[in-house]
Amino acid sequence: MPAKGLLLSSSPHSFTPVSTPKIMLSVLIALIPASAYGVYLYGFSALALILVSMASAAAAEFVFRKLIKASTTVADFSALVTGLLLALTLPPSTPLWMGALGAAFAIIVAKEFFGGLGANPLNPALIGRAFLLMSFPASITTWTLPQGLVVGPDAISSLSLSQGAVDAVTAVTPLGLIKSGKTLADVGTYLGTHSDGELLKQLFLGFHSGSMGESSILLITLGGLFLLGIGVIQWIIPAAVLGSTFLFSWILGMNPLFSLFTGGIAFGAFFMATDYATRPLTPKGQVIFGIGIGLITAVIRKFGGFPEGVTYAILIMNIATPFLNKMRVKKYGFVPPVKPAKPSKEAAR
Amino acid sequence: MKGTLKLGITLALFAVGACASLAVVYTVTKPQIEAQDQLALEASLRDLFPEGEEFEDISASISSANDAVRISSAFLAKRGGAPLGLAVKAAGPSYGGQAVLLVGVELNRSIAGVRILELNDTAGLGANAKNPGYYVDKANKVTFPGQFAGKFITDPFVVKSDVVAITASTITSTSLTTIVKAAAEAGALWLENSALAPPADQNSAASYSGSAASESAPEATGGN
Amino acid sequence: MDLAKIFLVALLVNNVVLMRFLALCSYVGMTNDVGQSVGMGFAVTFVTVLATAATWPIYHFLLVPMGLTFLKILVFILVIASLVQLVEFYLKKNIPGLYAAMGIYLPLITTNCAILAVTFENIDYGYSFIQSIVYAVGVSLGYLLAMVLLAGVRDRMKTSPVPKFLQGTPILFIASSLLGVAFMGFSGLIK
Amino acid sequence: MKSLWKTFKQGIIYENPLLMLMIGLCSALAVTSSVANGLGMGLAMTFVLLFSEIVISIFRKVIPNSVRIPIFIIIIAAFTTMVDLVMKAYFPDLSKSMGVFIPLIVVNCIIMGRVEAFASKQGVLPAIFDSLGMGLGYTWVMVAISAVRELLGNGSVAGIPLMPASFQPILFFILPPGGFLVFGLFISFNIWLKGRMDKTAKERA
Amino acid sequence: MSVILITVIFAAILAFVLGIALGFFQKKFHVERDPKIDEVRAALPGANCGGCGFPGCDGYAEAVATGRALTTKCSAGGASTAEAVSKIMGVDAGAEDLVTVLLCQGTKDLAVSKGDYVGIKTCRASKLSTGSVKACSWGCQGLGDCVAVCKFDALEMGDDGLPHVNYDNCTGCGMCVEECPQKLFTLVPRGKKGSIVLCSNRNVIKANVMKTCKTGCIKCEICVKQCPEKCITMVNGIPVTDYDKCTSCGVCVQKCPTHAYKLLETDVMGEKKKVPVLAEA
Amino acid sequence: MAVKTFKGGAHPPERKERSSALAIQRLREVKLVVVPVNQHFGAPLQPLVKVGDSVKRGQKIADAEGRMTVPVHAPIAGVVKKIEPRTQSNNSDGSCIIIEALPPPAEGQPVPAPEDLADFMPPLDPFACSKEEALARVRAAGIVGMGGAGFPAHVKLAPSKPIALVIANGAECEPFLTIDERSLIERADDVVEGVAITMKIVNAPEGVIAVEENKVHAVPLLEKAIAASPRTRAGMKIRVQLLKTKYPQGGEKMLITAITGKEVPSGGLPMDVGCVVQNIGTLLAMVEAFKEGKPLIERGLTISGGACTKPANVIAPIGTPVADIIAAGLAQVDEEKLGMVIYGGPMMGVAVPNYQIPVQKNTSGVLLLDTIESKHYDEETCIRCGRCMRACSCRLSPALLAVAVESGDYKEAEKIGLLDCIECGTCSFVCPSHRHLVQRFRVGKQILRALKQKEAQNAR
Ligand SMILES: Cc1cc2nc3c(=O)[nH]c(=O)nc-3n(C[C@H](O)[C@H](O)[C@H](O)COP(=O)(O)O)c2cc1C
Ligand SMILES: Cc1cc2nc3c(=O)[nH]c(=O)nc-3n(C[C@H](O)[C@H](O)[C@H](O)COP(=O)(O)O)c2cc1C
Ligand SMILES: Cc1cc2nc3c(=O)[nH]c(=O)nc-3n(C[C@H](O)[C@H](O)[C@H](O)COP(=O)(O)O)c2cc1C
Ligand SMILES: Cc1cc2nc3c(=O)[nH]c(=O)nc-3n(C[C@H](O)[C@H](O)[C@H](O)CO)c2cc1C
Ligand code: SF4
Ligand code: SF4
Ligand code: SF4
Ligand code: SF4
Ligand code: FES
Repeated sequence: MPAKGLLLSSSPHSFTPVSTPKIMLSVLIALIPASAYGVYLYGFSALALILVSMASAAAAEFVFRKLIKASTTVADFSALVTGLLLALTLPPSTPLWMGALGAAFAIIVAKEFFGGLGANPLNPALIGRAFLLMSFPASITTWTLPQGLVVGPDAISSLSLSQGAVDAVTAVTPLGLIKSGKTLADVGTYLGTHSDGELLKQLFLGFHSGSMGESSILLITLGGLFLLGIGVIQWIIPAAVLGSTFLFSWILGMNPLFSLFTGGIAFGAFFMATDYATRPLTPKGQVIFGIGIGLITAVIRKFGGFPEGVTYAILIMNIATPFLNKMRVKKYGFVPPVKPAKPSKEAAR
Repeated sequence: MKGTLKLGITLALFAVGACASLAVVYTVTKPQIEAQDQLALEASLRDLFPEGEEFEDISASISSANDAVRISSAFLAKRGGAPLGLAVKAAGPSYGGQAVLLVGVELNRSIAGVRILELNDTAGLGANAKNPGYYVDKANKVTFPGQFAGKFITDPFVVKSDVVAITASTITSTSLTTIVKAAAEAGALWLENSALAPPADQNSAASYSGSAASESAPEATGGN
Repeated sequence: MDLAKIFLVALLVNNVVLMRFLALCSYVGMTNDVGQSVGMGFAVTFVTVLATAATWPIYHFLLVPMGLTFLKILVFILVIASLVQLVEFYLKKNIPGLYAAMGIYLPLITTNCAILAVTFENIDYGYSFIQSIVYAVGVSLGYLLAMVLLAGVRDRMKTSPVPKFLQGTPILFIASSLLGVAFMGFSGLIK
Repeated sequence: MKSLWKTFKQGIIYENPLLMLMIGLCSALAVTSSVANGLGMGLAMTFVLLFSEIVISIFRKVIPNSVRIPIFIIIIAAFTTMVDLVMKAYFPDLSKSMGVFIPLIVVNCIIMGRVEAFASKQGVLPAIFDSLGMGLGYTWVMVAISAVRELLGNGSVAGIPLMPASFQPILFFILPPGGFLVFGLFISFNIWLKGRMDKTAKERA
Repeated sequence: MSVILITVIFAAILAFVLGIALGFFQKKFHVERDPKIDEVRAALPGANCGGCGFPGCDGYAEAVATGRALTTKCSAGGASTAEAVSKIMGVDAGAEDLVTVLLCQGTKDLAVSKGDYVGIKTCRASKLSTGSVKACSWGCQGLGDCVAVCKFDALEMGDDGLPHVNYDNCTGCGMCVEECPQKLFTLVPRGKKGSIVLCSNRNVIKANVMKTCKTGCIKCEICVKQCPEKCITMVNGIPVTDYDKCTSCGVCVQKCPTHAYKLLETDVMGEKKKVPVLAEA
Repeated sequence: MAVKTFKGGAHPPERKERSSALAIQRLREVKLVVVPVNQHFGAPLQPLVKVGDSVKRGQKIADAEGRMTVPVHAPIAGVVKKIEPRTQSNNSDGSCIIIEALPPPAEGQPVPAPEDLADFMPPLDPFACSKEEALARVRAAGIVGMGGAGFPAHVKLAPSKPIALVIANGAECEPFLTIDERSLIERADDVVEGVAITMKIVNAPEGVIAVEENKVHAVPLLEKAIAASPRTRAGMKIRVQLLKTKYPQGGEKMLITAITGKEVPSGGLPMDVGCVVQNIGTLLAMVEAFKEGKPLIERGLTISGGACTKPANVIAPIGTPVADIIAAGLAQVDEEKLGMVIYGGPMMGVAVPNYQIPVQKNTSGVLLLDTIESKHYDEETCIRCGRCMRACSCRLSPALLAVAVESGDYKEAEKIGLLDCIECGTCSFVCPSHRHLVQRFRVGKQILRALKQKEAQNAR
């Protein structure tokens, strides 16, 4: 009878096969369609941006944790997720060194400084993006045309794109057009479509300039549905984000479908608002979180200094997360503290 | 009560001492401070109208048509008693708060020049507007405010088509353009009202509008 | 400028703490706990408004006519300090309930630079009395907001394995930095 | 003499007002986006601190305890106003870019703290050393922070371009969030430094 | 010149009024309170910076005076203030200078472990889940709850799996005594002389003790019998020295077959202080 | 039949196939038993015997005054060898009465008469006797809840509120364990009888035998037994209820909610919603106590696990060291592979240092896990995935609760339900970061209770 060597531990003694690396890997898989399409649209430079950003994120995490003598955690793939997500929210033409810098900043400052995986109060990838936007606003607001998208010469001149210091390949994103006072019809003209329906279809399928993560709403949604299907994310947040964006865009007088099909809102709803570490844990909190994101996005798009507000909307709601976490579900057998409920009342539920 | 009185007196004594010395410093620095402001303003005015000899303060009689832009003061530049043009100091909102510009208006209602007195926009972005080394037209070394010189108030002021924007700072560009336009218009109106008939005005009012204006702009700049 | 704009700019766009770095001492010191930060926030709001209401007339009706505007700093700080003191005395004796909730924060407020800054800025920006009050409320609620948000983040970090070299105050500043990044989203919102 | 030197040294590192005591932070973040501002602010602060401490230490025996705070405030405010006036008169640009933070020296916790803790209890000479130590401690940190921020955010230090032409300034560092970040790292660095120094001191002992 | 005059008059009036008002209000609204608070308050710099985490110097003074806060929290005042405050508060900290002693020598090598514990790395959790991870139910869990709770850096987890006391740092605050779920610490006056059993095993069956720990007290009572001063008695299964009689002769220490007995002045707090000393046998 | 269940929960691998087909065996030869004096939830007992005393099987050997006490009986006839602390199945040292069996009579010696060996009570008809008599019998028989907690049965059966429903807990949601399943199959009649007795004692109009879907094959047997039972013929309403196979379906709160839709109020008991829940083993013990007058001196348990090369369902005297059951050949263990010994199921059971520890009244199984099965993980930081919150059957927020406990904020922890946690372990099971959530709550509860006690004392 062995006296030594047996394990002693507190129950339970059985564990789920789900693990953090598996979860993160599934997110990477869910992002493959959108990324592949992005590479198809923007070619090698887009691929390079993705790879550099992911590599930089992983390297930053590895080196930082080595330096502070903490356990190595690159193997949980979360840094790769951050790197990939960051790359997908940047303009495909972002200089590679910027991508690398942004990813390193995201991982080190926004994640590791706060204690690493799960401890960061704000979404690292979005902090990375906001950091780059603040630091190099010109580069991060310069967009290129997808390969093969030909915009009519009329469109270009009427939108006077080739002005000033900006060089010729520069494109505008649909939201950028709207922000500079153009109408939906102008966007249609620019993209060479002939009706609103056709325009929305093209936006949904993803043939227009912008970041890789906003190109094809279809592929992003597919990825999101995959995550929903395997239970990595739950439906509350995406539904609340998309629903409230639709609603508030409408209220503020924007075309609601256009609002959903442009910019990072779908991508944000499925992949970034659902980030475990920075979203509220409780269902009620998640509903408010999602609605807040939709509202702030719509307000920034309508009134703000930027064409797109998803990044800041999510970051701002991230800050509210600790408070939203206080909105818990009633625990089993909850008895209102003031007057003890009668059992019969309890039964009604 | 006596103790309280004593406290009051001690406090008063210290206050008197402190304030007296302050007052001394104040009297010494006051002329200098006032001179500073005046100097700065005058330098700008002279910069706009190098030929100006005296600047008459006409702030009381000028007003802005644009609610968002406030005209804080205006000066009529004169040389030998003859009016040269008008310098309008106007303030309006920009990206990072209040921006204050000095806009020179020629008698012919073209813009003599624009000087940025105060701008709190983001360094490296909006603040490029007041950066003398930042050119919106690199080839000709035209700065952002520089591009307004020679423009007629009747010209279009649409940012990104008529006015070159600062990279990634559409808001700053638009705001400043709005202030310039409002100031110039106010100036023009004042000129109108004071019946300072522009010498070359008769034929220009109509013909300077439209596309011809933008072509003539660089020349006008050169002329100044 | 209309009042709503003054208010929103002061509250969000130019948040006193996150964008303008005022009142940092108490921001760092008093955000251990959400309740505490709320108490401090309201106390500051109260005093800021009071201070504005007191200094604005003093400046415009006393210092300006007498040509003593250069005494602004001295007079304002004295007035605020005395005001705080009087309020404290008064609360302690007469409304102990309120004192218990708020009074303990009052002494801290004398040296809260946001309050003094607001009174100066009211003058510098040429605000009217009403505008000044609105501005004061906006700024101090902005302070309250920042306090509460940081308290929330601190709450969140209670059990986080923050690297040793950042534990304590450093991480608070880094957290504030990121809060500031998020608040950049409000920039340009109100032009 | 030795104790005076020690008093002086205290402020520079061990009790550095910004990094260790962590008071008077507002200006440290607000005006450190360029070295010129940081230095200007540091010197202004040192000036006010120095003269306030001197005056208060001279009068410490005649100031009644119960009104000492108002009296301190009066004295500090007077010196602050002087600095403000002088800056306005002779360094108008600097004065403008530091804006409201010059008048705010009056509520800077460092000054009130030192005056209460030190000047009101000690003689003039120690007070001078204390204020110089504290003031310089404040100033060097201001300069250091602003150097880092200016270098990264503008590619220059004290207006002198130091980075290669291809360097693209990282604007983040001169924007408010950058200030918080750099300051946070500075504190952490100082804590580490102090830890090291304590350790070596212990080992030597 | 008139500016100066107006200034002076204005200042005089303003300050005088304020002074009177302050003095008046102070009297009128005076509220009685613990003089100690004022004493502490007087020692604080009055910067009201909030750096201490309390609402102002008054708040902190009250907290210190009522024992809710450490005396070293004021950052604005620095070390000198901390000293002054400690002095005010420290007077009644008790005459005796106590230090802590660990009543267990069951190192990794000497005490048999029951199994490999996996779980929360605290002694309390280990005890709750395994009874005791050592075969001895009274033994040190070795997960350092005591180390974590000591605010003075006086405890350090040794490689041998036992916490080691740094007697230079220990202030006798008793936090470790309170925290240890096995109740293995006891406070004794610093510099106390005499013998002590560094074992807490109360299992009265000798064989059971021997099976679980090589240095456990096996209740052989040799010490009781051999002590020339007859100062040792068994209490609850543990020999207890009567320090009024103990002369530190060391007989018990020498005779104890498992080296559970030790001398406080040498083996515990003295130079030798490495416990336990089995090899010598 | 509609399959009912509750919200939340998890589905750990069942592993019941290893022993679910094995008939229950009885361990006959026992040389020595180690009987813990305290095996119930309540006030401690005093031994009634001394070292050297001879005891008969079924003789009361420990008891105490008081409501929350349940006597302990000698499981075998023999001589008391020692009374000393021994490790019990909860890992604590507790006083145990060690009884050595009488040696088998030597050649030629007379075989002792059964009366000399056993000391049982006379049978009692629960349907004829008064409620008080019945409760006295339940206590006298030393019956405690055999589903885990060891709560005195006579206390549970004397509720202060009217009872509408008696539930026989046949969920057996813990992986590996099959003893209740076997009992349902092999002794369906007795189970029905037990439900009937319980219904009679608490005066309940209805009884339900609840089984999980993975034991659906027991349903026809149970239905047959119900149909055949004289009690149902006499008008008692008893039925079978199928439940979804999900952990912790057998927790009484979940069971009640699944069957009745009601929730036991926080801090309350099943009787607050008019229910009484009894484990299958407890029911059988009651039947024996009335029919045969036999106290609770033996119980059924499953021995299984990966290192158990021959699993078994056995009935063994209380106090039998499990090693002796194995030594008797009823089960086999591969020492090489052995990584962990658990008394109870893998979700709630206690890991112990060896299997020498005796069977107790609440030991429903002993698991000998192999090294692979017993893999445990060091915890990583919480990634805030929220799985624990979705799984918690009590709708608590384990991730947030853990933060509250860890940061020492017990006020908050209590507010968000620390004391409501039933320690089912579902949260720890589903956590991808392997957080030791339940363990944290256990420690936290201990500290919180101590704090509350201190507070109460201070208040006084
Ligand atoms: C998830 C996601 C979030 C984004 N957030 C923002 C944002 O907050 N601000 C922004 O300017 N662009 C954001 N983008 C990119 C914008 O959607 C898009 O590039 C924007 O329309 C560009 O406008 P611009 O050319 O005027 O900068 C985001 C993209 C994605 C995929
Ligand atoms: C930190 C930061 C500072 C900014 N500062 C300015 C500014 O000073 N002026 C401005 O017009 N826009 C500013 N912006 C706004 C962005 O550059 C925004 O993307 C821009 O207004 C988009 O317009 P454009 O790219 O069409 O010019 C700033 C943005 C950020 C993130
Ligand atoms: C998480 C959890 C799971 C349980 N699972 C079972 C089970 O599967 N079978 C069972 O009989 N009792 C189980 N119990 C115990 C029951 O809650 C309840 O105490 C028991 O059925 C009452 O019967 P008893 O008093 O006869 O033991 C479980 C308890 C908990 C907390
Ligand atoms: C559903 C899901 C969404 C995620 N979204 C993000 C994200 O938006 N940004 C990011 O940096 N990491 C994301 N991650 C990766 C990981 O959670 C992130 O690195 C943590 O925020 C680090 O604590 C995501 C992971 C999952 C499972
Ligand atoms: S002495 Fe006590 S608290 Fe310290 S490690 Fe040992 S068991 Fe833990
Ligand atoms: S906790 Fe207190 S008594 Fe224990 S070692 Fe530390 S200082 Fe000494
Ligand atoms: S918190 Fe408690 S009740 Fe909820 S799943 Fe965890 S152990 Fe079970
Ligand atoms: S399941 Fe684990 S990782 Fe997920 S939220 Fe709960 S404790 Fe955190
Ligand atoms: S300097 Fe202390 S609050 Fe601003």
